[in-house]
Amino acid sequence: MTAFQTVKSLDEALLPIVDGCLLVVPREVSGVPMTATRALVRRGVRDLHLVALPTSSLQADLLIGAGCVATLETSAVSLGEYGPAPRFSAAILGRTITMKDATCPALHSALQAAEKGVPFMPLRGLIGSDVLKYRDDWKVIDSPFGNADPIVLLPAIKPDVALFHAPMADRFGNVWIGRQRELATMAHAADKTIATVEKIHDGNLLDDPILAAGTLPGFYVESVAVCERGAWPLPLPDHYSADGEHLALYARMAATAEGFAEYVDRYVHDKRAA
Amino acid sequence: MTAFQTVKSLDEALLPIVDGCLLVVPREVSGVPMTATRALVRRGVRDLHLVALPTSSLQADLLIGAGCVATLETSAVSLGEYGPAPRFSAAILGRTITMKDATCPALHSALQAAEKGVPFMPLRGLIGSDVLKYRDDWKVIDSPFGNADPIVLLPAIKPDVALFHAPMADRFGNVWIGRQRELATMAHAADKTIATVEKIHDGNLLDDPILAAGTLPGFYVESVAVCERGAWPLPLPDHYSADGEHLALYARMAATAEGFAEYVDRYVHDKRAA
Amino acid sequence: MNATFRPEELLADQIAQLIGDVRHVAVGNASPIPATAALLARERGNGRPYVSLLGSPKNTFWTDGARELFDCAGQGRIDVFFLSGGQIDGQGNINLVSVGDYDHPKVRFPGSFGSAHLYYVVPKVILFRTEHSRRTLVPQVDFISAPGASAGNVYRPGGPVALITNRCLFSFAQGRFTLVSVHPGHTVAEVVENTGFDFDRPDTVPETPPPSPATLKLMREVVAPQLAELYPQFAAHVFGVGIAAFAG
Amino acid sequence: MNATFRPEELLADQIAQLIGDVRHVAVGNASPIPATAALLARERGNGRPYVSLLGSPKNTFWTDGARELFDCAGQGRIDVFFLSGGQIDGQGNINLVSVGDYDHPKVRFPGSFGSAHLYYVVPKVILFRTEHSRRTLVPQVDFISAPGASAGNVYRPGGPVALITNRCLFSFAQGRFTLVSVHPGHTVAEVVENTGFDFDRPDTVPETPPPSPATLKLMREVVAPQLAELYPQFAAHVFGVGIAAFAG
Repeated sequence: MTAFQTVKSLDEALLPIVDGCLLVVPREVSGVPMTATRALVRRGVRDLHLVALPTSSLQADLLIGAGCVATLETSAVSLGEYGPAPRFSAAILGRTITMKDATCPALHSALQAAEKGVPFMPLRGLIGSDVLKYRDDWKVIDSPFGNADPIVLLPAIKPDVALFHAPMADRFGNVWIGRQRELATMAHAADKTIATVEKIHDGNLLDDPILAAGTLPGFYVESVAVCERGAWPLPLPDHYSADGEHLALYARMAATAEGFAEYVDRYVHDKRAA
Repeated sequence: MTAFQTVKSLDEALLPIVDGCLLVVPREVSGVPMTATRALVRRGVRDLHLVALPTSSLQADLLIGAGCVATLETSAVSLGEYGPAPRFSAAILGRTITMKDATCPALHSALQAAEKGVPFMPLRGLIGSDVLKYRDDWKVIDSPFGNADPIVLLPAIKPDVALFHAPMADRFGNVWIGRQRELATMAHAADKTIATVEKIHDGNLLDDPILAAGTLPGFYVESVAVCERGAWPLPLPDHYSADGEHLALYARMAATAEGFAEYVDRYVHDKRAA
Repeated sequence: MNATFRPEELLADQIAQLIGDVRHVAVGNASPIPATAALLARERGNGRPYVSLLGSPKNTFWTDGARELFDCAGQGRIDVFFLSGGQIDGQGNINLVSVGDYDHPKVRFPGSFGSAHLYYVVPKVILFRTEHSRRTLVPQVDFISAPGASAGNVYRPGGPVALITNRCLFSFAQGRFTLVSVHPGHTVAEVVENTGFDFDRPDTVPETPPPSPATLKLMREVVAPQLAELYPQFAAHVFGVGIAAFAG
Repeated sequence: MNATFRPEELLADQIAQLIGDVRHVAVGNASPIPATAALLARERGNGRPYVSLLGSPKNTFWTDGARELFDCAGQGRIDVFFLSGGQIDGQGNINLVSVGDYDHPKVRFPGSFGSAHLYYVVPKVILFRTEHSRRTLVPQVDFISAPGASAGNVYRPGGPVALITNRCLFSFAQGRFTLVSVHPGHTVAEVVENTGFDFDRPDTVPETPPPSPATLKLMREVVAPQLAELYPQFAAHVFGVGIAAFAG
């Protein structure tokens, strides 16, 4: 098999993420591509429709604060034990982004609908909630099975690009994702997939059945870029923990617009820190 | 964590497969529990509603020939290069079983519906086919998204028991399934899961992230029984190939009812062969 | 410290009793007291219930990605879960989204997380809010992340069974809260004063019973070290247990 | 053997041309001639298209279980697939189930496999049947595993584009087959005689062109050894290649 030119420089790998595109990213503990996120902020991407599957923390807050996001679709944004996500909260209160509030399994199902090539997926729950009330794009039907009870249908989410960080990839574009199988669903659902990885694995990940079991095939992968500690200051499962000190620093600085600008200057634009 | 008594003798492990139960088994190349199947024939289980996900070969043919099956739900039964499945064909022509013809992705989706706890899943295709025409349990609605085009809804299949063969398990009931992820879906969908395995892995499969990526958690597993070469004469992926000579022998013997009875005597009831 | 106990220990003991004899308890992120209760129940049950602590690799079995928790709940395989709310009202509705008009909010919370699914399908949802005030326990939430009850034709095998706060324990049934007991050091009058919704109560409201010495011993000596992996600050603060205390 | 060629080589060459310039060709089980064609196309295209040969671990990338093939097709990521039928009719309907009344069949085939989905969603489905007779190519199939065409409001990005047999090649469009060419050694009259359905044909029907020497060389020397992993008997029979011939 020919090795396609999948492994690229980070900036080149990120080119498919154009202004206005529908970008899906994983939750805060599943391999968040923070180095790539900082590169996107530096490049000044605009008007993203950001889907965080199913929640986000620093990544969404940073992109929102830097003015990269037009629409956010997710179930929650929070810095967890470091407090609320300050730029997210400010953007909601200031009405500078469009918010599509969801609930976690709704986003998983909507991505799985795209993965399966069906226009929608049903989901239990939601009936009688204001989450449903404010989602004009979600429909309710009476289930044709059972007692004709109401059930919500969620339209498929088909991202232009899926972007995540993973432990390793090979030169064929195969990416080892381990137990974070929602990353495979994201890739299946998206038109293009970009992965940043800690390192390049020699050989073909699909050749070893044990490794293959945790591998997203390169067939789905547009670009791979190597970013050591590419999730920092967020964790990479089984590899490194969150940098709590830095997250606390972010929470403090991002509490004001001025502090956030200073944070971006120092930790995003200064290449030494990126 | 306490190690529950998950590892049992084969006959004890198979006890939940009672007469009349809804049993789901995997396709011919995903780890078919043939040693377990022969044990079920010896025990004389009756009236199974057998779902083969999404197709079957020797396993369904043997169970049908031995009179264990009342209803078969699958997309195809065939011995592949060894020809048609003779006992399946005879049962259909003789009308001794109820056949629910399906198409492969319909069965995958119906099991995924049960996995997600939703009453149905939509599927593209099927409209205008006789597969759909003969399935009173499948419904067609006009999709509330897009142009109100018709789409099939498949009711969830919730098996009483999922039964399969895998390379290894540990004493906590965790089963390594590798890339055969439909086995996880079967287990998630089923009330109880029974796995036969080639061997017991020392330690906990979930402790190693590389192994964990291919592991079905013991949380879903009722029983594990060790059956070396437990898929024989069918293959176990990455472990052994099909025994073509034996399958050809089966195809020849099972071509007649008498020959099939002799096959069962020799290869099922004779414990040396089982 | 054996003769007395901390408020967190009282709450964890009460929650462990609410959990009851079930197969599987799952605890969301940032929930150290429910996590303590779940681990306590597991110790008492000799490994039953299964306990899943989100965020703890040692205490979660998921291998099918972030969706598995919700699929598992949808399958009916999660018996107990815990939810909180920026606001909780007397009908058991919870609000994790915002205060004020949704389109012009005055306060924004993180979001609904999985509540709009889990609240419906998990048989025993235990509501948990350590700030018991008229700000948090309101007559009517401003945004329903998930409702306390549903119409008869709605698929709803799950829902709230109790609400525990820093002041008291309520049970929940037929769309209303009932005061079950008031924690030591608090009073019924204080509960009424600080609760924004109506609730039922018996003529005599008992005091929440203290954890037994055996329970305290189990919590402090067996549960606390397990907790420290995920909640080191909490374990140190409440139980005086640090990572160093049981490393190696 | 370079001046002549085997019928299988002619068919594989024709199929390779039908495949065209696409990203991904998938080949089902027990389809050695389509597999030969797909591998030939891949060699010519320097690695494009991706070729998935079901049943060949070396030539499939699936890691999400048996459903991934169908999900992949549903995503629009399979451009070409191959289907056959116990019966195929003039409307492009295929029957993989039974002959006679469905409830009282005279002959039973294995079943529809994934056809009732793949036939609808894969843009180019190439029908393939080496037995060209009035028994297999019928006016109307007894059971529609998957229809050749669908009503306008049915989601149908895919469907049949051609039917290749041991005697000839048909194209398929607007719900009808058109005879494109007749293989060397066969005649139009013979095709008419052995086809149970009506089809269109030009006044002059060309002969199917033979594979070029370069194509034959590529098939025999590069493709055949790759094929032998999955189809050892076919590779030995058609190309004289055995596992031993290229082991080590």
